[in-house]
Amino acid sequence: MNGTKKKITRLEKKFDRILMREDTGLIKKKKGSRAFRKLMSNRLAVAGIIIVSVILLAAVFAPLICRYDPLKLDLRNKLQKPSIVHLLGTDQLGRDIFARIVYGGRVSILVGMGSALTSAVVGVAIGAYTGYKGGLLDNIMLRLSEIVMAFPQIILVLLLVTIMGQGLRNLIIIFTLTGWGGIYRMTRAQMLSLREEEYVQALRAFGLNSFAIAYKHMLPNAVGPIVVNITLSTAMFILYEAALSFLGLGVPLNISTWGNIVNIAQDLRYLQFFWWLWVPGAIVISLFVLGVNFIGDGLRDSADPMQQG
Amino acid sequence: MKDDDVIISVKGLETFFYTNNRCNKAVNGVSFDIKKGKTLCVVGESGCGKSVTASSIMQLLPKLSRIENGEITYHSNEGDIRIDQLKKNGPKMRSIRGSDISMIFQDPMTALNPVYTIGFQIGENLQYHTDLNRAERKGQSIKLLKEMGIPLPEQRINEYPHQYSGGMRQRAMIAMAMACNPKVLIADEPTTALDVTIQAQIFELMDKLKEEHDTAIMLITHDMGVVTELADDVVVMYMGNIVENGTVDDVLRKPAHPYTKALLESIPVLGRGKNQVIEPIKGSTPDPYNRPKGCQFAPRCPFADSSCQVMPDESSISDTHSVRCLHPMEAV
Amino acid sequence: MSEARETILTLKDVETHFPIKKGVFKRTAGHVKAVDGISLEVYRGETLALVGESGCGKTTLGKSILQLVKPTGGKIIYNDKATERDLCRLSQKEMMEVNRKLQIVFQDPQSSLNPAFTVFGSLQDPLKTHGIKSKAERRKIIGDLLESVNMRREQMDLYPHEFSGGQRQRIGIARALSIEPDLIVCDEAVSALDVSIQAQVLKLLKDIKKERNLTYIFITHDLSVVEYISDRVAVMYLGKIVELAEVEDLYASTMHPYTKALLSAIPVADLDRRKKRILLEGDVPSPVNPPSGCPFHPRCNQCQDICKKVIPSLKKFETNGYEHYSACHFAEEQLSQ
Amino acid sequence: MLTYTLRRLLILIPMLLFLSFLIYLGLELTPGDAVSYMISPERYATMDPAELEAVREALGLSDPFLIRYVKWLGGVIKGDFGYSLQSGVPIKDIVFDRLPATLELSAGAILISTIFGIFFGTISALKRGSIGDNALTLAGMLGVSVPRFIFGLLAILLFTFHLKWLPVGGRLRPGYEGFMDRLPHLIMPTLVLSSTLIAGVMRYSRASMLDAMNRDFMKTARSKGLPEWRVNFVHGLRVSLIPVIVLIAFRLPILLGGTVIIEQVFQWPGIGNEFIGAVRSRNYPIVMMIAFFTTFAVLFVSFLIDLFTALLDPRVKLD
Amino acid sequence: MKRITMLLILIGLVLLVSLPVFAGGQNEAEAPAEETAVMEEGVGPTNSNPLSDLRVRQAIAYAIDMDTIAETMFDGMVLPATGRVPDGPMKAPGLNRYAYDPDKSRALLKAANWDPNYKLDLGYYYGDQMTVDLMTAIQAYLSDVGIKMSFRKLEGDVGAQLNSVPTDPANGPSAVEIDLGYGGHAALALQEYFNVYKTGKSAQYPSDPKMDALIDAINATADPVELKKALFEIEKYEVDNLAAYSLYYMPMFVYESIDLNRNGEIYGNPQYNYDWNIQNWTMKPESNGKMVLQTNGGPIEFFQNPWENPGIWISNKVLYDRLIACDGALTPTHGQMADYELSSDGMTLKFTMKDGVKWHDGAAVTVDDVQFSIEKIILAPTAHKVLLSTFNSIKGAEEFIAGTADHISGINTDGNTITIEMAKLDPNILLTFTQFAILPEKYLADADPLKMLQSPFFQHPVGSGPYKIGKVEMNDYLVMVPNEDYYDGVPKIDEIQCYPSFDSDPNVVKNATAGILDYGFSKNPSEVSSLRALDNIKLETVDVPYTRILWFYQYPKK
Repeated sequence: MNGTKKKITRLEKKFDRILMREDTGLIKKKKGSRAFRKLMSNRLAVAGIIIVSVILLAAVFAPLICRYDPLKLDLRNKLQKPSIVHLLGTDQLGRDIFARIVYGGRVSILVGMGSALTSAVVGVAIGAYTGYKGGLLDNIMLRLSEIVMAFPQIILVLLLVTIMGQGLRNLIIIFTLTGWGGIYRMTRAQMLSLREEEYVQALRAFGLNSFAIAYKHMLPNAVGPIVVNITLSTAMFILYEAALSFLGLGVPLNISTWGNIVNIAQDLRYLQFFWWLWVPGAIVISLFVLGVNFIGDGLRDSADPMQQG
Repeated sequence: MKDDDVIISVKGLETFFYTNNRCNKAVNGVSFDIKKGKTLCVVGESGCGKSVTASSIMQLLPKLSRIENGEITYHSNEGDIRIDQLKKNGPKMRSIRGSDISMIFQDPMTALNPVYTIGFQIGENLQYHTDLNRAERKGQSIKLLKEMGIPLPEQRINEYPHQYSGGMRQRAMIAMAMACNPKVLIADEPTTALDVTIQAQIFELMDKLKEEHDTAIMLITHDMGVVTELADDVVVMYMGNIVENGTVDDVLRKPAHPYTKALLESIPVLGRGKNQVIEPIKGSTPDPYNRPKGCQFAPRCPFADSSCQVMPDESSISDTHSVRCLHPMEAV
Repeated sequence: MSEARETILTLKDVETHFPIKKGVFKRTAGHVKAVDGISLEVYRGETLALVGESGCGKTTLGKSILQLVKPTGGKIIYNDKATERDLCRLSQKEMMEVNRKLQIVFQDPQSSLNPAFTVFGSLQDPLKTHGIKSKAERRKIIGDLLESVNMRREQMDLYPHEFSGGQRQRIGIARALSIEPDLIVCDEAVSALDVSIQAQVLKLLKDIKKERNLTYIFITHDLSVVEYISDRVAVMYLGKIVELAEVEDLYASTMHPYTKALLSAIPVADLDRRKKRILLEGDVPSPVNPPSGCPFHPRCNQCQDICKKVIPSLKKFETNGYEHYSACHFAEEQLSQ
Repeated sequence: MLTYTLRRLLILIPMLLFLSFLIYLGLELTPGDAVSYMISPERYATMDPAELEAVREALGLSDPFLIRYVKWLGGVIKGDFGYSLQSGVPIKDIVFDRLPATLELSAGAILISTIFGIFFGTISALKRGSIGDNALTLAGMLGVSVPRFIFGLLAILLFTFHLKWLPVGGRLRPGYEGFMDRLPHLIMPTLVLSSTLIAGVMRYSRASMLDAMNRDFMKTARSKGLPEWRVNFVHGLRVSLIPVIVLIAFRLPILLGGTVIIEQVFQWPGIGNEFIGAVRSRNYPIVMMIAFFTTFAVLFVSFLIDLFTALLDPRVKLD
Repeated sequence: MKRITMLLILIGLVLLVSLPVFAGGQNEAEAPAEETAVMEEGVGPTNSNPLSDLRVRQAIAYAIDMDTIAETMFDGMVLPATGRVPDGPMKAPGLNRYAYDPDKSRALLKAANWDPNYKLDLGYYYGDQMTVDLMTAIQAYLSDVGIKMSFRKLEGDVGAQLNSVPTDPANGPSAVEIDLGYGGHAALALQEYFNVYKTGKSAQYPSDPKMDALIDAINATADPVELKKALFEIEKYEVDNLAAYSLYYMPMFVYESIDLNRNGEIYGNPQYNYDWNIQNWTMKPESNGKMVLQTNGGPIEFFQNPWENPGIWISNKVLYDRLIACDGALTPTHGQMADYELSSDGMTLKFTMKDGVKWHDGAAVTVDDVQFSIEKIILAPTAHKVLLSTFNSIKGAEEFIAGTADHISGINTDGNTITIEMAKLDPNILLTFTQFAILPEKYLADADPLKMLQSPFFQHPVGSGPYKIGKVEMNDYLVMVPNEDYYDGVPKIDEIQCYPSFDSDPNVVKNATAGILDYGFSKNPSEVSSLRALDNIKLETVDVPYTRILWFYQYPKK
């Protein structure tokens, strides 16, 4: 029996381990949500959660961890290299870069998450109802979303920025206006498939009103993909904020945001000779987006019962 | 050595699944024989391990599973081949698959590749197991389709699966499986997705093929009616074990295992009238990750006692009939 | 059977057609005639089975009765002892009242319960909508219901994934019962269950019916189950009823070749009743382009010229003292075969 | 097929109408007009309102909003796409002048990202859980997480200033206008643009391939005794391609949006650059037409992709 | 799943609520309310706008440490300003510098009863980082003395937002929203610096009879001595009164590749035309022996009109010639296309065209072209103000503009001479003709002066300058080649290549670094800092300052 047995692979070893534990009765029925456990067993997702939490906490508790006021100018000490005094050095106005990044995170994350949440609220509210109800309203919203989505988003954003002007609140509104389409369509698709579920038909057979069916009974079952979508659009909007800053149309330059910090790299002199002005910002932005994407992917995997691991 | 008419013998097969860091002992010590030119029906409820057994024979198990123990022997013309010792997708295994042992699946809609024509998919089988050239393969495919009762095969060979109706798709599947005249045809619930009138057609076809080609058929089903109509031998499975094994007469007329008996009594039978008495089996199938100790059926069995805490051995009732129970039913 | 049977539901020429849109401007190019002119009476207290193969329109008919799918034609008159109302012409509010009396049990135990809610959560909203305002009262009612389907009261706080298929199906039945309906449409209610569970549910349905004096419309493709549970059977083919009879009568004196073929095709789990199968050729034709004349004629082994031209109507016969309807030009000849 | 094509094209009309109206309205709401951009702020202050009005009048800016819109629309219907407010050059000429540049860039990026994305994604799926798979997944994630302009600037820093391999930007140099001369200019923008796209395509084709690998017909193919490569590539890959192609179609708007940034970074004289310039200078006719063209292009290409999907997937009937 | 969702939503909400609260960290610190002795200086507010109080304006001026800013932020590139007029002979002596004195500033504010909660709104229009940095610095300095200030880049109709003049020039209300404005001012003629304050011309400065009188004085004379006196007076009045606060002078910088050799030709004000003799410049030849000058300013859609920004585009400098040449300080030196004669009272100017002055197409430049050009520009409202003001002073100009005369009666031609008679004195008349490009009548006769740029001429202009158009690929490049007929000798550089990249465009530095920029000029300090770091580029500071100003909008707000 064993003579011809193939070499033991990594997988086989894993199998043996599971089998042994199963036989000795070590594996008990686990408590808690299966999805949650699965998320926690996804190494990248955990890394993402750690990265994002660290940056988030730093931003929220910025006054506790920053020695300097991010707005405090020190013209005589501008462009200082990273040192003990200034952890990441100072910028062209002598502001502490570490403090700027930490405080900038507040605005950038607010823009990213706020826009993602508001567009989710809009998209889900419309998508859930029209997706369930169908009919003319559904048709109109579908066409509308097609128009919004057929248009290159950044171009639409640019148009809106010129119309509405720059500013934090405007940016969130603009991102919402341009970003609701994706989540709307996803919610709608979810509702379309949920609509065929028999419990929905049963509720209709009881004569429940459409709002209750759509929002109370169906929506909770579409929440998985919606959360994934919110996560991923948070990442997207943070990148958009940076891109808009690059084009000079983002949040006004006097407010520290990650985009505005990194934007300085457009100036070749800073790009080439004063790396500390933009490299830390670029790293933080990329790390945060990476972390959020990790979480989003992890959530997607854990919400998907098809994938086993 | 087994008698000559056995084509595949399975002995003590154990196949476990390892998903989500748990181990499911889907097939836990199963032994039976498939005989030449006979139909073996494997019957059981969902999750009893009948499909896994079939997949084990074909070595078509998913990645996160493996055959732990046991022997699967294919008694070929060139001598015995231990299938369980072959490399999963190695050349030897591949030369057996589709040529000596073929398989058809439950839902022909998903089992056929939607983007290739039926002709292409049948031709593929011929391409890898025969020396026929392209034109000959096409001719052979048309012949096969005709034999399966598909009208206008010359035309339909160029059609895609979605252009076929459900019954026709299953016929095409069978044509594909029969392309190289296999010794054994494993049919995994081939008619579950079909209507009864179509099911009758498919069974008729399978019967005909069995007669004409002397093919052994391993038919997996959950329907006792199907067993009654088609089987020569019957294997009843419950939670990864064979609980009863015998000829169709043995098992249906003199069910020895309480599970078999209960199963037969719980289904309404056509023709017995409106007032027939059916007796439900109490409880439900246990969670495979939380199996009862000993006899798997014990918690639902009206005859169970404390001795059933130990897995009973297989015991013979007659030459052809065996049962895995400490309290086998008296023959009626 | 007494002659003075009270009708609870009368279907008159019910049609449910789904349009097929084609062309540049999405003109309606044709219709899927899922339900095509069905007239039927359902009597209070009986179990009427609708049988047929997939695509024959039986499920659509069931949903049309509850207005889950809007019928495109005909009348469905519901008689709640006091009034007779055409369900197709009721406003949403009126329909809600009727919904108290008409309920449905679905096929798939996987999707019949909302995975996001506990059993109590799933079942309480219908009660709320139908006027039971106090939570304690709702808990009591749901507890009682669970007990009536042989489950435990405490199980109302569990989520659907904690139940087996059979239990879920029983909860589905409990839900249908929750507002004390007169009539329940059972849409393939046992088809997706394992054999050992099927019996439990069948028995439960039969017991509940007796207890509560319910009327069932039992939709299924399984004639064995039909024989066990129903009083009368309507056999459907391509959106039409081809035969309608008391259950024993249907099996004993089949008057339509399709019913015959159907009966013979069913594998019977009884070695002593093995029989010769009547094989039908081909598949069920598409309901978009039903064949001319008798819809069954292309597959019928007794097809005559008239069958290809004239659509047979559902004619009333009498066999063994019962009413027996058949839509075959040669219905009486069938008896003698 | 023909009717489907016709219908799709007909649906485009109201969509484009609506869109054009929205954009026109939007631009109307923006502060300022072409005049205030044509004249420097310092001089603007010293001009009489009457003088300004004269300039506006001459440029056709003083009509009421709706009349201007209808005029513009009438022109478009007659095939007259209008003229740049500032130079009077027919917009058709401007757009067709810029279009090749953007097409070059996006075609290159699509090509690269499709080929490499599908290749890496498929490999990743086949070797699921391996170290290579993890590395590719990580790289892909990085690709979508780093702001694109950072990529661009880093590329310039590396390839132009440190290695001195590639030109800094632009598309044409006097006397060097053949394709081979343009190629060095094309390399960086194309690669940077495709980097994020590759990541997306890769992630998606990996998921799609994994999905295909779980399908029943793969088991059927194995049960026929086919070798693994044939099972994976002939059966699995082919089916997994369909949703990937659809995804690429959906990404087209993103791609066009992406070119805006890339064209800025690399001074690429394409549509995106023109658009930004026109938006900033309130050159309505140009903004309108570019918005129009891009939307039309996106809708049209997605329609082509539909047709293409129908070719790939026999199940899709376009009626 | 559900749990994670709840958690995420919760975190999201908490953050949404908390971030703006915490984002308060970015707000300016509260000003310390220190007491200092009340100063005697200044007068009270003239209207409800606190900025109409001179003490407030002075407080702002004293609060900004321009010396430090110039030294650090600008790396010493700029000069802290005292008044509008740049240092030089026309600069009045003894002007108040408003040197950094935060204590004085606070005291002034206290005296003016400054409301510490009042928030000033500053608007600017430059898109570069350095401007933002400067605004940030000003914000910080003002905050330090207790003035709240926010700033924003104006988008859209910038001119209207900055310079809309109130209908009532005496009492307002202000036609603009902002309180402070930041911008630049360079003057072709010094009068330009102050003409903006004239009643009915200013969006910021309410009608002031004294200022009007001073303005009239500087426009009334062409005599240098009198002009100087008048200028000194108005300079002092402007600074003392802080009509606006001049922050600093930004010199111009010319950058050149080390391969370029001017062969001794002069540097001058690169925004305007001067006699730079480009035909004598040489470049280090390329491998094929060709001398190629690469520069920026290539056209994107059309060639800029030389009448709007006379010399800012290199193409305008080299494609067209003027009637009079001037030196780097814009002092007229000699005739270029024509010899000239100005009568002693400055009221008659006579040009005699030189022989051999030809258009690029070979035709001779005639006096008719000159007459045509004047009669065209006078109808083009977007043309440069100094030019227009000269031409509007010609006898008969009014009638011509009103349409009652076919020609300007003050212009008369005879053979190859043209005589211009003025209706009133214009001190800048010669200066005008050093900047005024003559355009060929035959190509532009039908062009609408209101939309000159839409004329096909500006797709491929024909001039009489040392270079002519070789090849244009709009938005890609422009190639200019020597004008073989040029009357001052054939230019030596074989080809001028222009790429479309402009002042304040980050691509300038990239291109210079990559060696595809051989010549250009900049008034953008960050650009200059970057260019200064390059080995292949040499920088030349041109003493042509560009005054950067902080405007006080003193009209009462609506």
